Amino acid sequence: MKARIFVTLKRGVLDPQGKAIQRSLSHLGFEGVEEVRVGKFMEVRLAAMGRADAEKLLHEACRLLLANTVIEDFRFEIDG
Amino acid sequence: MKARIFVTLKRGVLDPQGKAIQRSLSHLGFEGVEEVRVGKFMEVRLAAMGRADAEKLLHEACRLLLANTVIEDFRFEIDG
Amino acid sequence: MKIAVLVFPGSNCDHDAYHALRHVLGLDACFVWHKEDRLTGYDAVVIPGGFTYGDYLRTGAMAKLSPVMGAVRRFADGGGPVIGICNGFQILLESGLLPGAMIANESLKFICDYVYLKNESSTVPFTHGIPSASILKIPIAHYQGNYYADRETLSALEGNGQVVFRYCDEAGNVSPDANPNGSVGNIAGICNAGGNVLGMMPHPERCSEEEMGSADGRRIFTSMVRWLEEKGR
Amino acid sequence: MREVAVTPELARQHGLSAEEYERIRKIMGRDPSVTELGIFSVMWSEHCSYKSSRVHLKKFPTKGPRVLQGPGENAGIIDIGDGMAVAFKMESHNHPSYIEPYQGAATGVGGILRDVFTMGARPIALLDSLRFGRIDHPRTRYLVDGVVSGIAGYGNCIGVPTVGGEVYFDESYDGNILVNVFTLGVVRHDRIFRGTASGVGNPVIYVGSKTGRDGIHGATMASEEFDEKSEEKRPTVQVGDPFTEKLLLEACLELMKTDAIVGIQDMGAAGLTSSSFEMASRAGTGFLMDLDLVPQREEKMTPYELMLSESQERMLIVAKKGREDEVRGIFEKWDLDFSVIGEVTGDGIGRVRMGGRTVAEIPIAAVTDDAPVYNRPAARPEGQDAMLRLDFSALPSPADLTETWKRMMGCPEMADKRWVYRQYDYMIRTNTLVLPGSDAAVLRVKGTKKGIALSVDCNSRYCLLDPYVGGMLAVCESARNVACSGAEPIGVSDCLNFGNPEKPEIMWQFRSAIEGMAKACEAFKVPVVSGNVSFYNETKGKGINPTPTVAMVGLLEDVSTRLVQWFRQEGDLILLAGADRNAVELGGSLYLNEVHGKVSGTPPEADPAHEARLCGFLRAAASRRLLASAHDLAEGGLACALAEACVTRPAGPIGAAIANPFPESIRADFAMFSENQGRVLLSCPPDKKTGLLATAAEFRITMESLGTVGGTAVEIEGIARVDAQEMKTAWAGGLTGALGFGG
Ligand SMILES: Nc1ncnc2c1ncn2[C@@H]1O[C@H](COP(=O)(O)OP(=O)(O)O)[C@@H](O)[C@H]1O
Ligand SMILES: [Mg+2]
Repeated sequence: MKARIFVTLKRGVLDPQGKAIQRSLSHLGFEGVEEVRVGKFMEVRLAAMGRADAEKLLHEACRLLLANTVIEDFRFEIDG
Repeated sequence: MKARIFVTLKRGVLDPQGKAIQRSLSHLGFEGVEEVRVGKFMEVRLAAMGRADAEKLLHEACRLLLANTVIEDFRFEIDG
Repeated sequence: MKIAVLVFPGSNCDHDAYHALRHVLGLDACFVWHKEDRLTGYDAVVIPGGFTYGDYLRTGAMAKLSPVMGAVRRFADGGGPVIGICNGFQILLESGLLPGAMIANESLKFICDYVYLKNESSTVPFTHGIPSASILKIPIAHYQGNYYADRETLSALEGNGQVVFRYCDEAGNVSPDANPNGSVGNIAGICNAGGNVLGMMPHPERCSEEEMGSADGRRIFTSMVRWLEEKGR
Repeated sequence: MREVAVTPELARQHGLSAEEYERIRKIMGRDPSVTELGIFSVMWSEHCSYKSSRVHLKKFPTKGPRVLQGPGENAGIIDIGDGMAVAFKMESHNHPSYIEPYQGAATGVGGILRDVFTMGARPIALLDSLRFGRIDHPRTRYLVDGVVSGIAGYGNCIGVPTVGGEVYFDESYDGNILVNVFTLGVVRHDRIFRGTASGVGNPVIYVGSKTGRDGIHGATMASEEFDEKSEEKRPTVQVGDPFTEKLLLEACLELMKTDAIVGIQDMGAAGLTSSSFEMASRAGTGFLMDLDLVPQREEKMTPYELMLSESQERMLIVAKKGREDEVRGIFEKWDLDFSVIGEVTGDGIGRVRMGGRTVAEIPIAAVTDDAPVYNRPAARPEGQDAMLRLDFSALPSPADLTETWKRMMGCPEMADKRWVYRQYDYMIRTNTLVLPGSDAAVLRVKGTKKGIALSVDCNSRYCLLDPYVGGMLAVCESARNVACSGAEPIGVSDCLNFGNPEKPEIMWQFRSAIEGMAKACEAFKVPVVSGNVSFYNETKGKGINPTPTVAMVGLLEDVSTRLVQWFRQEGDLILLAGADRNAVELGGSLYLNEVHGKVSGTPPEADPAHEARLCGFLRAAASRRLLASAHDLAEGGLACALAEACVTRPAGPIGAAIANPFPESIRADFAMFSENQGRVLLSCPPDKKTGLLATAAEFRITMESLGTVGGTAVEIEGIARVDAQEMKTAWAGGLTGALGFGG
């Protein structure tokens, strides 16, 4: 069973990485890129379990460890 | 115009962070998590342009900067 | 002898390299801003450590795009000696001047400490005259020094004797216990096929004076100087 | 823009008392606008106004022949001769670090670095003094990991070495950790800059990062008590950007090589507000600023938000009129935002405009000089005497002293802190000659023969039991630590971490601690030139141990005379300086706490006059090259100092055997761990002994020869003996073991 977790900075929170990336892209001549926000993307392999259990597990895992909810939001997708 | 870029470690390249996360999750008692692979997720705001141009731009940006193709793969989605 | 010390936004070992080269070894070291696109008149190039562009995205990733890196490539193609230290090594990897890539230390911690290196090739400019299998005491300070390369690349490196330094213990044993960051094959430094481009994670510029606790780093710079002198003749 | 109506209730929510709000209305002669209310609230917050602490801070000695800049600027400056000076300051980032340990600690480092380079000094060293809750508290491990990597993440990236600090664990910090960070920089006398906005008509310039809605109310947050809600608050915590700060550092130092600027100040707590008002206040001028010209990261920001934002990595500059383009050029080279946002005026009023309207118009003096000053009631807590009572004879003697000894060395407070400092780049800039692991770090000052020694110390158990004595001892220990490296103590910065000053008991602790520190500083003739006060370190009404951390700066005229704490050489003689101080002093000791689970008793006697002579002796002995090592006796007393001198040796542990300097009559465990102050464990080559004793006599320091370095065991004859390697293992694994971190 597979799942994908997305952890992103809350809006309004400064993203130094994104800022630096956007800068160097425009130095490179990619003017078209107006903003970049960098987040984490996690691919997770889960043992076979009910969908509801998987959701509960991922939600808890994000809350407790994978996301820093003071400055980050998270969401996830579960396959099938 | 919005796009999302996913940068992931190639299969076979070891992922210390993913391993550590998996370990601490099981310490925390999350039994069902068998593997975690950590990648990057970038939300990009683009100036209005044709879809083909956007694809070309993002592909170039990934190849030149956003991904290190020695160890990483990339893919992206463009809205609308 | 004129040595270029490159300065990128976020370089922070540039002054240390400059100090070691100019004030300790008495060489004509000069800072070169990353927007320069020519390196004419220099005998060697040092890419110092630091956190270019904050190490954001990937270490060395944005620095490789600076104009000066084109000049470094041409300088290297012409056989000129180039040494990348720590972040400088990472920049050389990102720019493809050296093969492979860096990932985070196994411990996922920044590590600042003295380590021991075994010198495996005494032919390249930077180890010229340092007997092979010599043991050097040199500090490391990095978060991403865990060298990775795929199997083919590795066997090529090993085959051509491009592995210049390996982490070892005080007695010279290259063992897992002596590996601070998980680097494949305890690799601490490699060179290109031509031997004139060296990348190493440890910091020779930090131990070029006895009072720093080791002066072994100076041996690497003096080798380079000797190599240049002999080549000059 | 619709303006929120300003009510007494809104003022209260801004942390302003009813009286303070009335005072504002009187000053203004009208109701303040919401922006003006915001400005007053941050400027009058404890954090910016020092309203509860000022009357007591005055008691510190702040003058001296070496003082080039005392308190009141962004950092203090001390002359080290040859036209060189050091600028330094310590700051707390306690509350943010508890909410978000990584970013909280990281931005703490960023802030204190700006305080130092804004004076024109190139930062060359950081120290971090850390206090966490019980080591087995569920949150401690997470906080330790986050705080340490946050300090590493910022300090390493910007390239300033973290060369020393402390780590303590105590349940009084369970809900209020302390993260105090110190920075020292070097500056030439003729390159010192200050935060003043003089010269009517001069441009006011904004440089650095753009402004977002970061940490609005951070300054007031740092002045509020905690409750559970704090953890859900909208991100008042900012994200640090060490890369931008590195660019800002280089740009500012490049700018300061020109003579284009008049004054400069970082935008720290209360951001644009405090920098603009404080700079005008120092110069006795006013200013006019147009917020539409402020570089902004987010949309639709209000004047209130722009004035109060605490976005990091920003500076405010007053340049000479006509030199704007020179300044612009430098900041553009470094890819930083630059904007002329206003000008200096002569009427002593701060005017802020936006969208063509005046959004704030306040007399500068009103928010600065006329800020409220409180002499809050202070009263000795009833419980105080009870805490001091302790019946030694009732303490059970440990069955096995060698086990107890190892246990003491392996307890988190005593154990090796390498896991922490190994994550810090403590070598960068190649000045660190004595690395972390000795009593004080020693850095060379390139281009001179001089060295700087640094140590930060505070024993908060002593301060809890007797804040006056504890305050004295914090100064004495830090002075002893730098003196043990061969240096002369020349200046102090401090961070005064206390509970809620509105409580008389807390105010008593605060006042007593300051008076103790001041007394000791006078004995050493060291001025306090900078510092920081952090109040309201309370959770659910429970305050932390009073914790006045002291950062001591020491000077070596010749850095080649520096000393380390560990034994160097088989056959060297071991001596104890201050050996006459041999009555049992176990009150507040580590031994009581660790082995007997007690924090009670009278703390050790403090004798600043003796300590000052001791420091003079150490410096003389070092400069005459009579010593091989010097280690001060602190937590864990003689036994732990001896063991440390054996096991901290980088070349590997070495043995030593000494006699027990205490009278026969004293219980063995007491003799080992009694924490009598003013003692230092020395080692010297045999042929130096006569000279050493003569030097000690000059300074009226009692010395006793205790034994010799060598062998494979650490031994106090007739009491206990432990294999040196075994002792090292206990000490080296103590912290990581207790925290459950891999080696
Ligand atoms: N948080 C820290 N950061 C850097 N170095 C530290 C830290 N904590 C402790 N150290 C270093 O570990 C050594 C031992 O610390 P400590 O026991 O507090 O020394 P002392 O008791 O002599 O003040 C010192 O060199 C100190 O600088
Ligand atoms: Mg201490």
